[in-house]
Amino acid sequence: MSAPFSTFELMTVAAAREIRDGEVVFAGTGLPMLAAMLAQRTHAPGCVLVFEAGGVDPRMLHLPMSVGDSRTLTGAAMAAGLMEAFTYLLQGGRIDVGFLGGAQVDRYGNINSTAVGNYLQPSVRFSGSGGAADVAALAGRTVIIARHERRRFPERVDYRTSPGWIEGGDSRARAGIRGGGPAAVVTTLGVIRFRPGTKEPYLASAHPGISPEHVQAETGFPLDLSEAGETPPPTREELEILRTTVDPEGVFLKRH
Amino acid sequence: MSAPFSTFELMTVAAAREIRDGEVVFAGTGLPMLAAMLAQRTHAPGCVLVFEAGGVDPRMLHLPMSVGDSRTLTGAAMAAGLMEAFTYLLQGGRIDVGFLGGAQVDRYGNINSTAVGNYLQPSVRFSGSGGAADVAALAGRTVIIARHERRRFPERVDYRTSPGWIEGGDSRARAGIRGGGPAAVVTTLGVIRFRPGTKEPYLASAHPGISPEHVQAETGFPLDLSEAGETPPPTREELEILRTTVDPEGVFLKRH
Amino acid sequence: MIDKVISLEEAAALVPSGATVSIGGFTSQRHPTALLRALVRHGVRDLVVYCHSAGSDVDLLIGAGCVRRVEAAYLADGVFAPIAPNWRRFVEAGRLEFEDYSNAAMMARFSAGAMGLPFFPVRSMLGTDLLEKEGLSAEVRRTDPTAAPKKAAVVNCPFTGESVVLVPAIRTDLCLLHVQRASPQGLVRIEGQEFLDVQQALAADRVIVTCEELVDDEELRREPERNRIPPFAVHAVVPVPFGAHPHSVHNCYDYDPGHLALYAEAARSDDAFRAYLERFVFGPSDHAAYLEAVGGPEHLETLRARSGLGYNPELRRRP
Amino acid sequence: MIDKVISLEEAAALVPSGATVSIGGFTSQRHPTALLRALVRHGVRDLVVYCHSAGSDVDLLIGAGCVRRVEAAYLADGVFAPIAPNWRRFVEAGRLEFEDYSNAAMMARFSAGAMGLPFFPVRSMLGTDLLEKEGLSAEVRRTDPTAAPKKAAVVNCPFTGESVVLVPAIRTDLCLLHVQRASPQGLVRIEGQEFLDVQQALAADRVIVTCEELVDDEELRREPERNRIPPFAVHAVVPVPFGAHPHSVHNCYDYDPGHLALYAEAARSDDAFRAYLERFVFGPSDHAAYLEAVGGPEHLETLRARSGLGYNPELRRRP
Repeated sequence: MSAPFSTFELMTVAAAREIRDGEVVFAGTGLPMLAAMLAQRTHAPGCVLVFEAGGVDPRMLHLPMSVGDSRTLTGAAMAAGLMEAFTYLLQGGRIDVGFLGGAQVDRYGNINSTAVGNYLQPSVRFSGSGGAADVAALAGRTVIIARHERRRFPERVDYRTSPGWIEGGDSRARAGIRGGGPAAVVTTLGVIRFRPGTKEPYLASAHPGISPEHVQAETGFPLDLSEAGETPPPTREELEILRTTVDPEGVFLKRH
Repeated sequence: MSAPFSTFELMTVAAAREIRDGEVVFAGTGLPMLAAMLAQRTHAPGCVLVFEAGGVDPRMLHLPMSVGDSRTLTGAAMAAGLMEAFTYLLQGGRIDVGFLGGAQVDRYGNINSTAVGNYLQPSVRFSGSGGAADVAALAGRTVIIARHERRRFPERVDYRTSPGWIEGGDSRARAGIRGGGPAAVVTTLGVIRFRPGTKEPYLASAHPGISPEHVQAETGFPLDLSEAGETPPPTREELEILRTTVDPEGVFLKRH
Repeated sequence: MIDKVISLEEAAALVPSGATVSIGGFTSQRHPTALLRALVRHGVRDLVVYCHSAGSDVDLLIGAGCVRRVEAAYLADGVFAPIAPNWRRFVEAGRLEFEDYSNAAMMARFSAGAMGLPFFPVRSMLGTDLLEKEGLSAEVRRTDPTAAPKKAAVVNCPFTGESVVLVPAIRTDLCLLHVQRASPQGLVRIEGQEFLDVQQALAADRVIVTCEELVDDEELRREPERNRIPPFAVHAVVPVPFGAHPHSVHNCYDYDPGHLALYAEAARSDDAFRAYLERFVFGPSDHAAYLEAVGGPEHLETLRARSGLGYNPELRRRP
Repeated sequence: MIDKVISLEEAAALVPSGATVSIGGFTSQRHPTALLRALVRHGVRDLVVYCHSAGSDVDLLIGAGCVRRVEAAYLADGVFAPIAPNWRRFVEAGRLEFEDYSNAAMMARFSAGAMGLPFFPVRSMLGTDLLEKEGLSAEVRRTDPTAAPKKAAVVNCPFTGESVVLVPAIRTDLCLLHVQRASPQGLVRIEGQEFLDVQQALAADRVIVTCEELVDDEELRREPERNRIPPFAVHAVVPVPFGAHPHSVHNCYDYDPGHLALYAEAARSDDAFRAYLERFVFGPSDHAAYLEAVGGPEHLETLRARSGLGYNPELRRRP
């Protein structure tokens, strides 16, 4: 029997489980930082965190609010800067897994974090790429975290900020991209993965209580549901660590 | 009346006088370091020294043996590295004057510090460029220090390691070089400068006791002697500082 | 000894309307906000602002109408403003010229400027609309000398044949930084992450540094390994304690959650933001009065960093 | 906790014949000479060595017959050897493959390798024979996978039209460094100039660090601003006091004028250098025996750096 948990908690745990012990992780602002901190405290104590603002390999005690936060430096091996993070570490091929968020995610895991509608005068303007486009291109593989609604999961993003599998097949390699591409999209409804070769998306799991058909209904492109299992719920230990150690304030995991 | 002095002392003093107060100076191994230390202790107390190995703006107490020496760090503003020195400072256009040595110097102030004879199996192989080619291309202006013998002052160097005025006229700019080019060649016999426009060399001064004709006889290309004066001798103060403060050991100014 | 210390008002007067300016720091950290508020008070207009990951520093300038164009990768203020609010409003309303790059591309552009190169190569942005779509019109590129002739260029490596993206150098008239400590002679000590401050400084013709504390040059020269900006590249030094508020300064103080929330709310409309500016920028006659307006010494003490951590572990980020 | 500490002999065994290797340090400073002597004893052959400004570190490997090719900008040892003597002899005799670049170009090549770029731009070498003349033959470029396909390429900037030189990235199998302090977990602290050690390390698949002193990881993490190589890039750590002798290590000891003079004299001929190797490399069974052979503790004490200066102000560089 597992304890009750929120969707964000489930997502954080699912994302954390994408990290393997010993990997070097490029974590972005938000749930990725929670996932990385959780992974370090559970199955991947040897994973190394890298932040684009310059923090390298910290042993964080308190959740950072963003990747530039002083909290990313506690016990850190290095306090460097953007040049070191982006060139020596990311582009140098030293990042195993990168975490990305985004306002829109499309069929091939391409992400829009720039604008919806006309680019020059959009209906919604977002923060912009930050390092996301770079992580998407250059990390060994990426994990995407997103809110799952039909308008946020279109066939094609309005603006391709961060490259996923581009148009599927070998289109990513043909675009000249060297890094690995999206391994998983952890959403508010389930976990999507991509077929080797074709890079077509399939539903790997729906979250407890969510039907695969509901996930498809909230998705603007066809999703192979044939292998959809149920996302394993958080363990009591994972929830305990998340709530009491990783984000006791509810900075990202609001509890009210 | 001036005190007796050696040729190297005279050369060091002549080179030091090429530095103006407040300038940023890229100093190479050997007499350039003596010249820069002397200039700081005489007419240019505000000149700033930069060494390619990473020492920036030191207040040196003891003469370094080379540009990587710990002695270039005493009281320094920065202990950086080659990347900072070559990109941010030199290529970034922040160096006013660079000092260069060389085994051969030709009519247009091009320098060979690589090899004499066939490049692949030379009769004499030297140390190689080091940072000299970079300083020659990118400093605001350069001062060259060389031993003056006919075989060392050919019409054309065997190997052009460091660009001077290339083939005269506007050939340097046409080669795509942005930095300033040689202002003076301080030799064991005199000081050579270059005409604006044509970049033809002329003898600005012969050292005391040396005739302009002797300088020409030791030079493998025609030298305009029409304006040759006499190199002003070191002052007692300059000699005193050189001998007791800058190089009391005789590291470069051997006295035996 | 050269003394480069000037007042905040003198520093603001060094920034003319129409200047190209880069601003140091990263999202909610170490921006020279006191200097930016002084610029707003001075009525500076038409700035071309270059940054990478900005927060309510650049957002303030946008909202106050000081900015003609922003070239950036990201504008947000942590959980308080996942999208910088004035930025969002101004772009959606077509009131701002802008150009989007990735953070690595902005890093590359500033590095090129700092290194005396006309471009810098990066491997990212291939296969994205960051390459395909341009914010600046052909007209602007032709007529505005501050605009790069092209957004980027894809070339083949002459050695391997691989596709590489070249991005154009940024050179600015001014770079504005806030750091922990500086000497009157312009030697700068950054604690914690460097962000892109060094490259931004060296890509500028003039660097103005505001600092928490003025210290002796000799003290900073005792650890030359920790100084990354040559003092002769720095033109002016302004001591301004709490000069980055409401943002954080590692080892000095944390960001101010209450003020960031208040800012984010105010910047959602022109009217509310005008009131914010009145209250916190035009109203207070100087930085000391600003610090009073945001809560005074007692409040600021609640932000103080704990030694050994660099931030305040007691800080509550959620109300 | 990972422990990366191994012995000097184990470290030498990690370097196979034929490997591509870069060596840290600069002329007479901070080269990993104890490790290089161990390589010579191990009979390593056919190394392809990449450096910028080397001294009697690379010169020793050349003279001992370990090197197939050197790509470098400069080989000398201060006033003791204005031209590295084995380097000079081997090149003049046609016994060594080599390629000349400037120091900025070697900096650029290592930076490209460290940054994951296939090339790096520089503005120097235009108008010089560094661009016009190649050390490597077309045959070598075609058949040797360690050779770059071209020495360099001149391109026009797509933004400004200016001529810029692109130089090919260096990636090596190994990078060998000597530093002041390192932790068993591979965190490295360099004091004084960094030279090009950081870029050389990150351009390599495996980094072996020898250090004067092994220190606690926690101690080095107290000043993260001073660590420039990520510990996960370092594969092995070897504590070797006086591991750079006869070269200097800032804050630890100075270069050894007597030994450098002796070396320079010996390296002028094959016979004399064979005798040098017998006496100082093959003769001593390990590093401790080497230190005895060069004069023992009493002599080494005369090289000790004075605190606050980083070198020994009493050192006489002229006999």
